[in-house]
Amino acid sequence: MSLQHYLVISSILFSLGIFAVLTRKNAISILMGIELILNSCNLNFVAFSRFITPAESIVGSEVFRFDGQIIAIFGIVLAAAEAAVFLAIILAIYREFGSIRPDEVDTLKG
Amino acid sequence: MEPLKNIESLAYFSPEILLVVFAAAVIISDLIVKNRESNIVAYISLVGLGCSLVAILVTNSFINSNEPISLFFGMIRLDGFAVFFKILLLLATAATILFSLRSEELDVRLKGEYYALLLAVTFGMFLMASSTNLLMIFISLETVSLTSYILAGFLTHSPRSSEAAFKYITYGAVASGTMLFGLSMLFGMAGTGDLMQISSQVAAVLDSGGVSTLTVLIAITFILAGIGYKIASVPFHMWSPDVYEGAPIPITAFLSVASKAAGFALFLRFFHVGFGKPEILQSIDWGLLLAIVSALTMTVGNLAALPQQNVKRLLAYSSIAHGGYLLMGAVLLTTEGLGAIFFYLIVYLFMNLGAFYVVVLVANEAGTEMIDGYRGLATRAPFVACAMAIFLFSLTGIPPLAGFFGKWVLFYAVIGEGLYWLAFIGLLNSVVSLYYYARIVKAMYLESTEDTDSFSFPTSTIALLSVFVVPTILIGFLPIFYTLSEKIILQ
Amino acid sequence: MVVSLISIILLAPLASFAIFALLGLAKRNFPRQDYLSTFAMLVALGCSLYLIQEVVSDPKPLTVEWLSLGSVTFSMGFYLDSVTVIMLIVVTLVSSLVHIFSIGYMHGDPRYPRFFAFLSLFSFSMLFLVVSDNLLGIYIGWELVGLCSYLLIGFWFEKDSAANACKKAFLTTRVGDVGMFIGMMMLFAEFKTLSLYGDNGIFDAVTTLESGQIAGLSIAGILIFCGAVGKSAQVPLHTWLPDAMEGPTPVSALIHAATMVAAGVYLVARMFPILTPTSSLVIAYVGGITALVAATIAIVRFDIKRVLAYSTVSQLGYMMLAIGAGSYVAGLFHLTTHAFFKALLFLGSGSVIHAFHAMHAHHDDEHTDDAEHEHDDHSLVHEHGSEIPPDQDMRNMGGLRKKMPWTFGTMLVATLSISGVPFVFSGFWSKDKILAGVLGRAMEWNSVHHYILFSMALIAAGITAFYMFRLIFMTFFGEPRNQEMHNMAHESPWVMTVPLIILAALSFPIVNTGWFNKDYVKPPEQHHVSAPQHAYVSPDTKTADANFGFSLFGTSEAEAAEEDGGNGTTYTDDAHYAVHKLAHNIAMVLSICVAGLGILLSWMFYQRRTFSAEGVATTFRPVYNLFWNKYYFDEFYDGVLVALTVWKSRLFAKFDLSFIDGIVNGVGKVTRDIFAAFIGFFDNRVVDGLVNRVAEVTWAAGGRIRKIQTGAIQTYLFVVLGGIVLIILIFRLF
Amino acid sequence: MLLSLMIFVPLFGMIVVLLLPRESEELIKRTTLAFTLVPLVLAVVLFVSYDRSSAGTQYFVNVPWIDAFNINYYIGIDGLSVTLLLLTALLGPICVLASWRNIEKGLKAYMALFLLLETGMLGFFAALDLFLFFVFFELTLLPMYFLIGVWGGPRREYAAIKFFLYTLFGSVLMLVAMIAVYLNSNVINGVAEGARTFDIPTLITLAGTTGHALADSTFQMWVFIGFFIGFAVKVPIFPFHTWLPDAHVEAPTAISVILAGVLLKMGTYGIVRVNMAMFPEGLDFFTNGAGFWGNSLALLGFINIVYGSFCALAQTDFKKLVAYSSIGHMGFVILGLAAGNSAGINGAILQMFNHGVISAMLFLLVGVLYDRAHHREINGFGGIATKMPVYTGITTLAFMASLGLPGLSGFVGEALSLLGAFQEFELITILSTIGIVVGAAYFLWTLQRVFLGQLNPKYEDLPEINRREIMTLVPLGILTIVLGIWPNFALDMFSESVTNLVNALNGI
Repeated sequence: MSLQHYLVISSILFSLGIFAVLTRKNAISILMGIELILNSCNLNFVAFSRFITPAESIVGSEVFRFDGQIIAIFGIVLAAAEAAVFLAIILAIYREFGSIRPDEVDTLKG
Repeated sequence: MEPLKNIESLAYFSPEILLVVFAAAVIISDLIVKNRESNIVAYISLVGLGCSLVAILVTNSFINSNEPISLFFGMIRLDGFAVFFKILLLLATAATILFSLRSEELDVRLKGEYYALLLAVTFGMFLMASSTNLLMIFISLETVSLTSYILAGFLTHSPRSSEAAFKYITYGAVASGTMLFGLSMLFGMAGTGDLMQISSQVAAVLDSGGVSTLTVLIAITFILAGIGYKIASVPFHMWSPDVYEGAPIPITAFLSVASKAAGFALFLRFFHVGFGKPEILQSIDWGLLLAIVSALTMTVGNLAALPQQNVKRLLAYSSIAHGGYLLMGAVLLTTEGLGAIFFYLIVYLFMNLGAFYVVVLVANEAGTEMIDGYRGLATRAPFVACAMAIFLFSLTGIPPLAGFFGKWVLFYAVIGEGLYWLAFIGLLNSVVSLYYYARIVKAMYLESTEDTDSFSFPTSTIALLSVFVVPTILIGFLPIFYTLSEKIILQ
Repeated sequence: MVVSLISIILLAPLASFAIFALLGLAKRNFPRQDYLSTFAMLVALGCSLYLIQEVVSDPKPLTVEWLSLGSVTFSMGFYLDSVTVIMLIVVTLVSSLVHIFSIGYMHGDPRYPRFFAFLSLFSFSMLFLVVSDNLLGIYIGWELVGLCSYLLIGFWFEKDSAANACKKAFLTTRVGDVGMFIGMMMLFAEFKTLSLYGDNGIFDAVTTLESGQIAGLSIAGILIFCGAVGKSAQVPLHTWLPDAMEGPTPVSALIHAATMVAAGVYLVARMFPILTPTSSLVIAYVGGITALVAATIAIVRFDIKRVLAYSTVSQLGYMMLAIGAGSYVAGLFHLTTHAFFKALLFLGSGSVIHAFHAMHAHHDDEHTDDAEHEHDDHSLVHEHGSEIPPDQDMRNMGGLRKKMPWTFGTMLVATLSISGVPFVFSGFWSKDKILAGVLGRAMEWNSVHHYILFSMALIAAGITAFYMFRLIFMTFFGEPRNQEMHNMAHESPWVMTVPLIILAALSFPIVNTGWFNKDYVKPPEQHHVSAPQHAYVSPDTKTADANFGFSLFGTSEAEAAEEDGGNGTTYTDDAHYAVHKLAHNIAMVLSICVAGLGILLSWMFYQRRTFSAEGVATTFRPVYNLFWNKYYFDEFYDGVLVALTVWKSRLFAKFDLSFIDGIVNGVGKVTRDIFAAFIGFFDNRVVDGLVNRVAEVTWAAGGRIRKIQTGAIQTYLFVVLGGIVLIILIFRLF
Repeated sequence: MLLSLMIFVPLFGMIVVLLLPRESEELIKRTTLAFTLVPLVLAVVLFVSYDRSSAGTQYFVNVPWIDAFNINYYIGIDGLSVTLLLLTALLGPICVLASWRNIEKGLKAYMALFLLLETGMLGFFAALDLFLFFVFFELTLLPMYFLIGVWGGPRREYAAIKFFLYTLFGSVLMLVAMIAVYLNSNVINGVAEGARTFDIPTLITLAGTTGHALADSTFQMWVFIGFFIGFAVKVPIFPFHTWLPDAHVEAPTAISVILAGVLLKMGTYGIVRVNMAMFPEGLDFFTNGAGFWGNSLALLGFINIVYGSFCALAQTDFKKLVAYSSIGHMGFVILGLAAGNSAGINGAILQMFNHGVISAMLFLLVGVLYDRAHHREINGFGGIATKMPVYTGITTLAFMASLGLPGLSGFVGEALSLLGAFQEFELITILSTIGIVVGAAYFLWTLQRVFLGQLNPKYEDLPEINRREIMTLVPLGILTIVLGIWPNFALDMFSESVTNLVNALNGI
């Protein structure tokens, strides 16, 4: 598998995420879309890190730097946090509006 | 100079650390203190801000401006630029806390969390102002966002607040996601997260033909979406009116000033350091892009503000417009431009926060955020009305108020680069803006109301208000502020 | 010495006015303003009499720098030549007499002191005008007298007629003044100065003009003359003068007969050196036409003051004609004689009016009563539909000669004088001099123009005699037409009769022709007037010496002045001598004939009633109507000019109204007219309209942008995506 | 020093007034009066002690203010500015007296704002640093907005915002032009060297030096336009004039006086100070240039004159009539300035001063009548003269002065402007004289409708003008007469400066 394959996949994920976010009529599925987007990014990072990060020699032995992977881990963490907050807010929304359809939450406008 | 290792970095990291410590302290003390009415937590957090301010100044004294220090293996950097923004943000936060003390819409039971979150946000913003690594940028951005989402939705049992939070998080998540994707592409091209090296790396790749300009363009645009959402620039501004309207007023004030400022810090560092390099500029005309964006931003903001009836929302749009003005300074990333932005941010801090404070007060007394609520304020609370008038006219940019001088330096920078058209748009916009600002003044001074019982404010309020009024009048006349740019050129 | 004298002449009246004004601010009055003003005038009179022999010494006693603007400077100063002195004396003399007369006439008027204050102010302005040595000074005095005439015509401002009249007077004259001002601007642009005399004065400068610039000079001259047209009530700007009779009669005597209206003639005389053949001819013709028109109108008036007013207009036309035709001295001579006898006539009529007035209105409530009476006596004057105050209507008079002998006597003298009855009366000499001058030039140049002018003058002379005697007959002879008014009539008190007598005395040549002796009044050189055929020689200097007057009536300095040229050069050329001698004789004969004819006719009409005036009127109805309606000048002005102005201003007003009704009314009404369409266009495009439109558009844009803010989060996200794509696309295209 | 004192005494006065208790109105009034009298005294001192023989700026103070942009607090006076300073300082106390009785609400705020306004005006006329100049220029906006908006008539809100928007629009263009000038102030032959500057005298010299960026004719033309529009709104010059009638009609008497007396002059003063002195090339294009543009400035003057006069003729509101009349009279100023020769410019400046005095009188007089009859409908009066002879007298004086009766000040300025203009633009000037006749027409017509004729029974017991009101009018009346008889009294002050200006324009 070459870098391209990963990139293609991640781009597809990203697009799907965007699509979901734009079209879903349910807050939960929007959240899912968002998760897709974030994960596509993580995938990118890892892939890039794996393929093109230049190796540098530390004390003679070949060691790879894991920048990308680290970023990905942070990304996952943040995604989780975001999901948590999102869900909490959806709860509040449901309490106030009795629905979690995003297009019904539009009292603020103009 | 060589980036410092983690342990030795800590000393320079003390301001942020202090913030975190005090955030914890706030929560704990909140658990201890039984009396819901006491504002002890607020004062603790204020103390925290104080300490962190001191720490900033101390650490600042270690460094000399022309040789900044990078900490944590170059994750973040401590330079004049960062220090400036940190102080700015501290002031904004302090103001917000003071507003919150006066605000009556906040739920007394959640004080602890509230102030803790505020400190957390500030912490995140500190990172935004100083991060020099893609990873750090992303983390700081997310920290700020997540906490702000909660703060925006902090009013329990208020549909508006919840809606605001919902829109905010949805919008924010997508935007930051997009940005992250852009970052990943950038990372892929450069092979490093270090902002200092990215530009040169990307340039190299471009030259070697490894990637096309289009890729770079897409990456940058994605990132722009993330940053643009923070500074609410067209077309990434649409969340802000709704969120500002829904959020508790102190938070609105905070978002409109602090998070905008932090956003600009990030923006400037990213583009100026990351992509201010000529070779990148050649391939894509960033200047024009930003010019158009800023023109659109201020125009949209002002025009949309014209018909608003809700003062909070009106100010939201006006703050979008001001984002546009600020962007003018960033168009060509010249020293004058930066200086102008710094100067304008200071001015904006005072006048905008002041205006929002008045909104808080009126909301408390008259119980409304609508313009009608301001009828006859001149007779009911002369000083407050006068202060509001000063803030609004300063926002318009009428001499001799600070706002004028702020605009002056901005337009000076723009015209200095020969962008007359942008200057004209900006100036025409400020004429338009007069109209809606004046509507509030009109309501306060030229219209009368049936109930003429005067509002009574404690001296503390008046004092705080004058803390905003005085600079709004004076800053323009103090030469020192005009020379900031020389002190805080970022490397 | 001279300077101080002139200063006194000027300051005395001014001071008396100043006292009134300052006390006025404190809402008080000087106890005897009337005596104060009169005294001031007498002082001035004394000084001016003293000045007679001072003349020769130095024509420019004083010049001060009034304005200094770096390169150009405007200087003010006095100029004192024979003409100045004569004018000074005329003005001060008449003014003093009028003052005295007014003490009686205005007695008991609620604003008695103010009247005298205004008279003083007027005298000051008039004198200032007379002594100024530069156009600017003249213009200043010129406008000030205008102001005073405005104030005095409107003295009884409660009468709407008076209020209208004063406004009309000011505006009409102002029109002329603007012309004059433009003329001044032309001269200034050319010569960079407005001083007339002195080394680099205008008169000095004109001598150096080449023939190429004469056209410009003519225009300038004519424009300056416009001022005179306004002030001296020449056609077509004469209409204000008759209306000005709304003012108190002494005012009419002083301002509208003797002095201010004569100022026009004085101005033209002053500008004599810059007159060119063209401008002279224009002036002459305007004068001639005026003389005729006014005279014909005068025939059919019944208001005694109106008759005199038109006669004044006609006489002024005479003077203009004279100066236009080059008879400088004659013109000024007629000016002086006319000043006296016309003042006399007015004061006389005043005394008559006063006599009648006493019966139905006591001065205390003068105005209101007048207003009423205009309605009460309407029936009485109705047949002609004009509102003549009954006490001025000659049809109420008649047979007054027994009632008021002094008034009658004096007025008769004046009438004889104005009708040019030989040789006893000054009017004869001056008028005859004019006729002679014109005819002389006509024959000398055998120019058609001057023949025409001569005939005009002659006819006018005849008509003058006719209507003046008509006045006398209707007023003093015959049977009282309105018995009860007649019974009330009485001779006026001495304060009023004495001035009449003095003036009557002045209507005899012996007194006032004395000034026009050879080395006293010298016509200035006209550098650009040259005869069509050959070099020009001033007719004045050449009008023949030997004539009836001389031979029959002992010595008359006036004639002696002619023996050798007024400009001192002893004249030798026999050809011209012959011409002018002949001219003079013919003129004299003719003038006597026409005068006699006029008097005879009026005697037949109004005394012996051989023909009935009514009969003639009916037979020549159209002509009569023309005369009666004053050639429809007023109708013309009201109809056209006023309408135009008002319409225009309304238009401009629309111009400023909000744009909607701007389109609807403004454009809708006047689209026919380019101008209007233009305005209409501007109306909605530029002024206010545009601004409002911009505001609207902006506002609308604001509203539209709001629409985008639907409140649905996903639209926002769409916008984000769209934005990103758009940006990328844009930058790919570049 | 003297000058700075004069400028900032009112500001200090404002602070003092703000500290006074709201209830003690008499005290407030007296304090304000005192603080307006001080500048008057100082102005007189300056006027007398100003060295008339030398045209140079005197009494100048120059201390650095904002080094970053080389902005200095640089003030000084030449003949022109000292004359207008005198006018401003004179109108100050008069206006305070004029507002003695008829300000019902918020007297304290009113007086405070008024003092602020005065500082702005005084500073504007004294400023020699372009930036300072602009700041002072704008400083008058806010107080004016409130003074009209709060204490004005029924449609005050509209009038106030209209005034504000128009002026702001103008000054925005001015700002751009100003920055442009500043940026080019150190460019010689295309290379930037040395520091940029706002220093007006320096800029004037720079604009004269060949090869300097400021001397470039096209540049000058554009900058000229920028500044000109900015000032034209203030003057006001057609078509930017429509704010004036509204503002005047709504504003309280004293404010109308200031508006007509001083604020309008700020526009023309700016034109002289900046447009003419600094951009001779630009001026040349609009006054001597080829074709239409060569006549444009004079044309604007002409339009103002005729247009204003005819509009005035059409008014039935006394105050609106006066407002339009001042549009007409400012037209003469523009015409005179367009002439660009000594007669024209001197006349224009004199006209500025005189119009300041006369229109102030007129508005005061309107105010007097309004305070008594509570309406301004010209046709609603009639025969007032019988009841108020003194008032009528003074009004007649003012009217006559305004319609340019020789012997009164109005004439001299008008005549000189026309004399000057005629040498350059014959036809336009001749057409402009229409304005003189129409001017006479509407004033006399008004005089007739308001004062003459039968007394309107409604006003049987109309009280005569009182001592305070007379006090406000007398000094102005005296000025009109004195300047009419002896214009050199004022002309001396600035004729030297004007001569220099003219020489500069003629390239001598």
